[in-house]
Amino acid sequence: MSTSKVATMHDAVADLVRNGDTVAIEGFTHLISFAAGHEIIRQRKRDLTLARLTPDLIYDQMIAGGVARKLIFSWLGNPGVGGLGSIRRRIETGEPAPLEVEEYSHFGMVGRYTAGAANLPFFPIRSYFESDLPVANPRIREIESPYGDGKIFAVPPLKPDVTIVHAQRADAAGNTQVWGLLGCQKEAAFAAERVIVVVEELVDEAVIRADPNRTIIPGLIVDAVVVEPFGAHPSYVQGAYDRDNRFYLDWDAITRDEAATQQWLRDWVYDLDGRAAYIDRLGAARIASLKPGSAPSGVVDYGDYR
Amino acid sequence: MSTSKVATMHDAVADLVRNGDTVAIEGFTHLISFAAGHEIIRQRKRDLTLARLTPDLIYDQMIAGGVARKLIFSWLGNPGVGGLGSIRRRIETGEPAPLEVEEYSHFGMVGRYTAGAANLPFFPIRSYFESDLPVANPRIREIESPYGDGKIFAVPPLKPDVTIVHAQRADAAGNTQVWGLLGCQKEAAFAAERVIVVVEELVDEAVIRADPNRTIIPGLIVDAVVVEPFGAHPSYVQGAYDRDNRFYLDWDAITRDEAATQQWLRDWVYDLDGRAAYIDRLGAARIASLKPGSAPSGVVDYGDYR
Amino acid sequence: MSAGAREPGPSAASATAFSKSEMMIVAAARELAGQRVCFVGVGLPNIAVNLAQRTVAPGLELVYEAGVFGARPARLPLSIGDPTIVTGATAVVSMYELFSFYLQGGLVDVGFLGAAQIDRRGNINTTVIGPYDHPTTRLPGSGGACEIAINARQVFVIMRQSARSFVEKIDFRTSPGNLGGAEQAERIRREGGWLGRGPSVVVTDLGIWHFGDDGEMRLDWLHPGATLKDVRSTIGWEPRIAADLATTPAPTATELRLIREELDPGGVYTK
Amino acid sequence: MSAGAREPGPSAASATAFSKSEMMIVAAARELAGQRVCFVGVGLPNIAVNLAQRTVAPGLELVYEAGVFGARPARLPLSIGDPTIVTGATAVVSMYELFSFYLQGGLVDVGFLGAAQIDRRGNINTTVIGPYDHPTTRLPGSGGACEIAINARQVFVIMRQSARSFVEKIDFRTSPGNLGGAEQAERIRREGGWLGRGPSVVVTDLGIWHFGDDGEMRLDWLHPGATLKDVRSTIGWEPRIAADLATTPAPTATELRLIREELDPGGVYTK
Repeated sequence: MSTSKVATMHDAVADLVRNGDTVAIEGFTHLISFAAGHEIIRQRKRDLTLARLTPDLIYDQMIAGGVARKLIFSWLGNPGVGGLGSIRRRIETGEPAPLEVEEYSHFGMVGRYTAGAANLPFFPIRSYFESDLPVANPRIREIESPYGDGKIFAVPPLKPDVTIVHAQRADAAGNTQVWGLLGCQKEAAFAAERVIVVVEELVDEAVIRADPNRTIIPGLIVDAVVVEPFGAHPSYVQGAYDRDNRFYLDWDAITRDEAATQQWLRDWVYDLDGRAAYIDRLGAARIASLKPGSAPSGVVDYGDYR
Repeated sequence: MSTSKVATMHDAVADLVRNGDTVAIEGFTHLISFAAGHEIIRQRKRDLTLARLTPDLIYDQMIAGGVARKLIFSWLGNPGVGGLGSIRRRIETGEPAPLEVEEYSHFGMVGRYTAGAANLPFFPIRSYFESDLPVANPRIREIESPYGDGKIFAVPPLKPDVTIVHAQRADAAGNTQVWGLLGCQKEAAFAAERVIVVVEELVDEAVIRADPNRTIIPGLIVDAVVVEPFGAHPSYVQGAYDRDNRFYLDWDAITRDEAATQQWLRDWVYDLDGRAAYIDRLGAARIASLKPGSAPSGVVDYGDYR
Repeated sequence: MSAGAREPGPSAASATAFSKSEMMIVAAARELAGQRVCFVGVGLPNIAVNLAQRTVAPGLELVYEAGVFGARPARLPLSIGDPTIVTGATAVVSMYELFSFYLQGGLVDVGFLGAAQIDRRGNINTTVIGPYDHPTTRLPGSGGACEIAINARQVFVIMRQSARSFVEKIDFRTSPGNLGGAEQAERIRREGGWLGRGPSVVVTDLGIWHFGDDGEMRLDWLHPGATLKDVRSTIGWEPRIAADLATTPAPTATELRLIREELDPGGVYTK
Repeated sequence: MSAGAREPGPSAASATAFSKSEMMIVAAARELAGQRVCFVGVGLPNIAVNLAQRTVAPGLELVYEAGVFGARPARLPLSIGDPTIVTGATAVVSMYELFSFYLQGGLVDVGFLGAAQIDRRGNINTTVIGPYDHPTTRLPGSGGACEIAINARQVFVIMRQSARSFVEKIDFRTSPGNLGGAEQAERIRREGGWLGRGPSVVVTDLGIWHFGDDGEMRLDWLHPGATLKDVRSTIGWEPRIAADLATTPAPTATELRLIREELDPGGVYTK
């Protein structure tokens, strides 16, 4: 009844990410698909428009790898640590090439994905009043309430060509479940033309069907399921591993220096053939150090009705 | 740290539902708080505006009980069975008193609660084109996209004075969890000035905190928690009991006849002092017949991070 | 079963007696062959879709407006919010999400509607008989029908035929069909950014109607036992009849067994 | 600690040495006494709010824009999306829901912001230094700050003072404060239906500023060890100083222990 969509990361990226695409790798601090970002660098995709609320280290690496011509975002930084050098250099100096930017607030970006997912021509939000953001970005527009009670603001739909999300688990048909922070992965996935789901664990359909309220993305809109344990490192997966904060701190020195950044890409992306080699290189001790204690959810009963 | 909000149904309704209020008892086929509706009838509240997507048996009973002057809704019927006589008589004949109606589609009602919850002056939906609904209800308005790509429709915010929802469980602070159909209880609760949560089971805060993704309403917006097992009968509670379909079928004959309806209200509402007496009258055998088999959700691990 | 792919006459199994409602449900279920995602309404659509999932469309994904995607009901759901559609489903979501992302987002291939009144172009009334402010009969209203008619890729209608239901002019247009004709409807759909292409089939207790290029319904199949006289006496306009009108293959033994034993053992919908 | 409810001078415990950052965090935490729901930003706000929850505001509910309400972090969260804010929280929701229902819906009492530049009326820049199209320094941007400034009931700012950050004119207004003055700001808030009343306090490494009736900030408290000369040399306008300027009570031993042993043992924020 459901065909398997399980693919390797190489094949999923090769088949579904095309030069010139608008690509959204979403996940707000949680479940960031570094594995997919690295594969996009490795396959030397070009002229991408990268969309994401928080460009984070993964987009700094991708932009250093030369895959992008444009960035759509709402907060640019290494959270809790500092800046993203490769992106800042492109914006501040235009070197090695200019980077076009299209900028919103967090809620504006969430609204954009929501409008894209819901086939709405705009999404209204009560933000941007007296801010210079609508001046810097004329796609943020005023809209008059049809009830005569004043103006608010609108953002336009964002419909990525490809959305990529990392999740705790999915079945082979792409039915995907997440717990912990949900970010705006659901909206970004429904808004997209194509969807790649990368998971820690492939599970039987029965596991998904036993708890349907946890499903955030239905297989209906998923094109490929990639099984890539630890694929979100150095970000984290609730219940599976912690954020590798040492990496975020280390990145601060690397990203300030173009040569060091390129060397890092060679060592950790170009010279490796995939995620397994990356994990191997990271080492078992480091992986083990990120394992949390256990905090089980408890069980609820859906009831068997026949 | 959190004060208990646990109250009896009598006190919650006496304190929080006032004559003239707009009241929303939400729950789409699932988790309908018949217990709260009956208490509102018993306390002879008057001049209420009743809002609900599907008025259902409970609003038929409340309107027969004379509590309402107006109905805001999107689908009027006894689902899968037939009509709602008390409401239809009020609309068709104006007897015993006219009933004002304000009518939307389901998505329009959901959009109204959403705008109310999100402090938006309107909610945009791609519906109502070429329908007579905006003619019948001028509060459904056209709105022009600020991106020059045409018109869609808007519905105005709905902010009930009181929203009442039934749920599987809550803690004493009102943190409320639901599984199975979610309807639009979350939106209706966030949109309201006051919120009453009626639960099958009062649980320790630790049960809620063990699975925070299941929380649909935070205690922050809850004014009273009423513990009322089987309080949703004859509707159902996922995992706890089934819909009592015999009651829905029986209601079809009762609601066609004003005298039979008033007799039913005497027997099952006015002459009883609360829900416990109703359940007692229903009988243990009938209650037992509604118990489903078991279908456990499985457990997920949130991880203990320190 | 499209008009272009007609089967030979009734099989041997059709010798079994069946009711008009059973024929209607079977015919509606067969129309779902090849469809992927179906938005299920209460009542007759519910049983037709559940029959299709057990026969011609085993891969059919059922969407219930109550917030369920990929339902696998273990029994015939008593309502569109029956707990049996939740247990074992692929996803359970809020109604906001169901209507926003699944329906309005364009993921529903077929929306299945009932109607109290329909006109020759598939415009539907489920709101009132008589004037809106002083109705002679107050009907249930839109529910999700108005948005299904606009946003589902195509719309199937299932309803019994009668002079009161198949009318020249509906009293209230709850859900748009082909409006005043296909040309006008297509222009308005394009300008309004609708994802739906409107009604494609109406299945009744007498036959199966498809919509022609001009947006008017045409009788392509007549159910066994029904006559053109029955059709004309239960319709408020001069109906268009296909030149190659054929007889709907009768329900098979399997279809009847599924309805009678699994889906509606009480005969609530199929009497 | 409001300007109208001043405590006596430093307690005995304040003899302990402390850094300017520690004083700033402690002062910010104390301002949260009596508040119920706080929207927590990354960095300094994060540690200040976590300190407040352990001292003056044990009932404080923490809202993280990542989608958490009622967090009970077991350790200082490394980022606003740290898994420790999820485990044991009251509710975890999508960002759509967090921004729509909690923030825009008016449930947040205090939004806590940082800033790269601020002007005398609390207008904030976190976007660029220099022109937007060719910035000399590209800053992180709004994140949720723009909507927090408009929708949180009041806004607290925490930032270090310097001639580059406390400026006569900010290069880009990311998040509105009291605009050109309180009168204009109040009119615009009313007309726009804002639920927020704007900035109420700015806590720096030198002192505590509150906003006067005309919407301009006024130094009410000077931290121990800081001088008015320090204040004037780190600000781009002639600052307004309270006639009854007082000295901020120094951090208590308990506050310092919580910061050093529990919240920031590595000294990342408090060096």
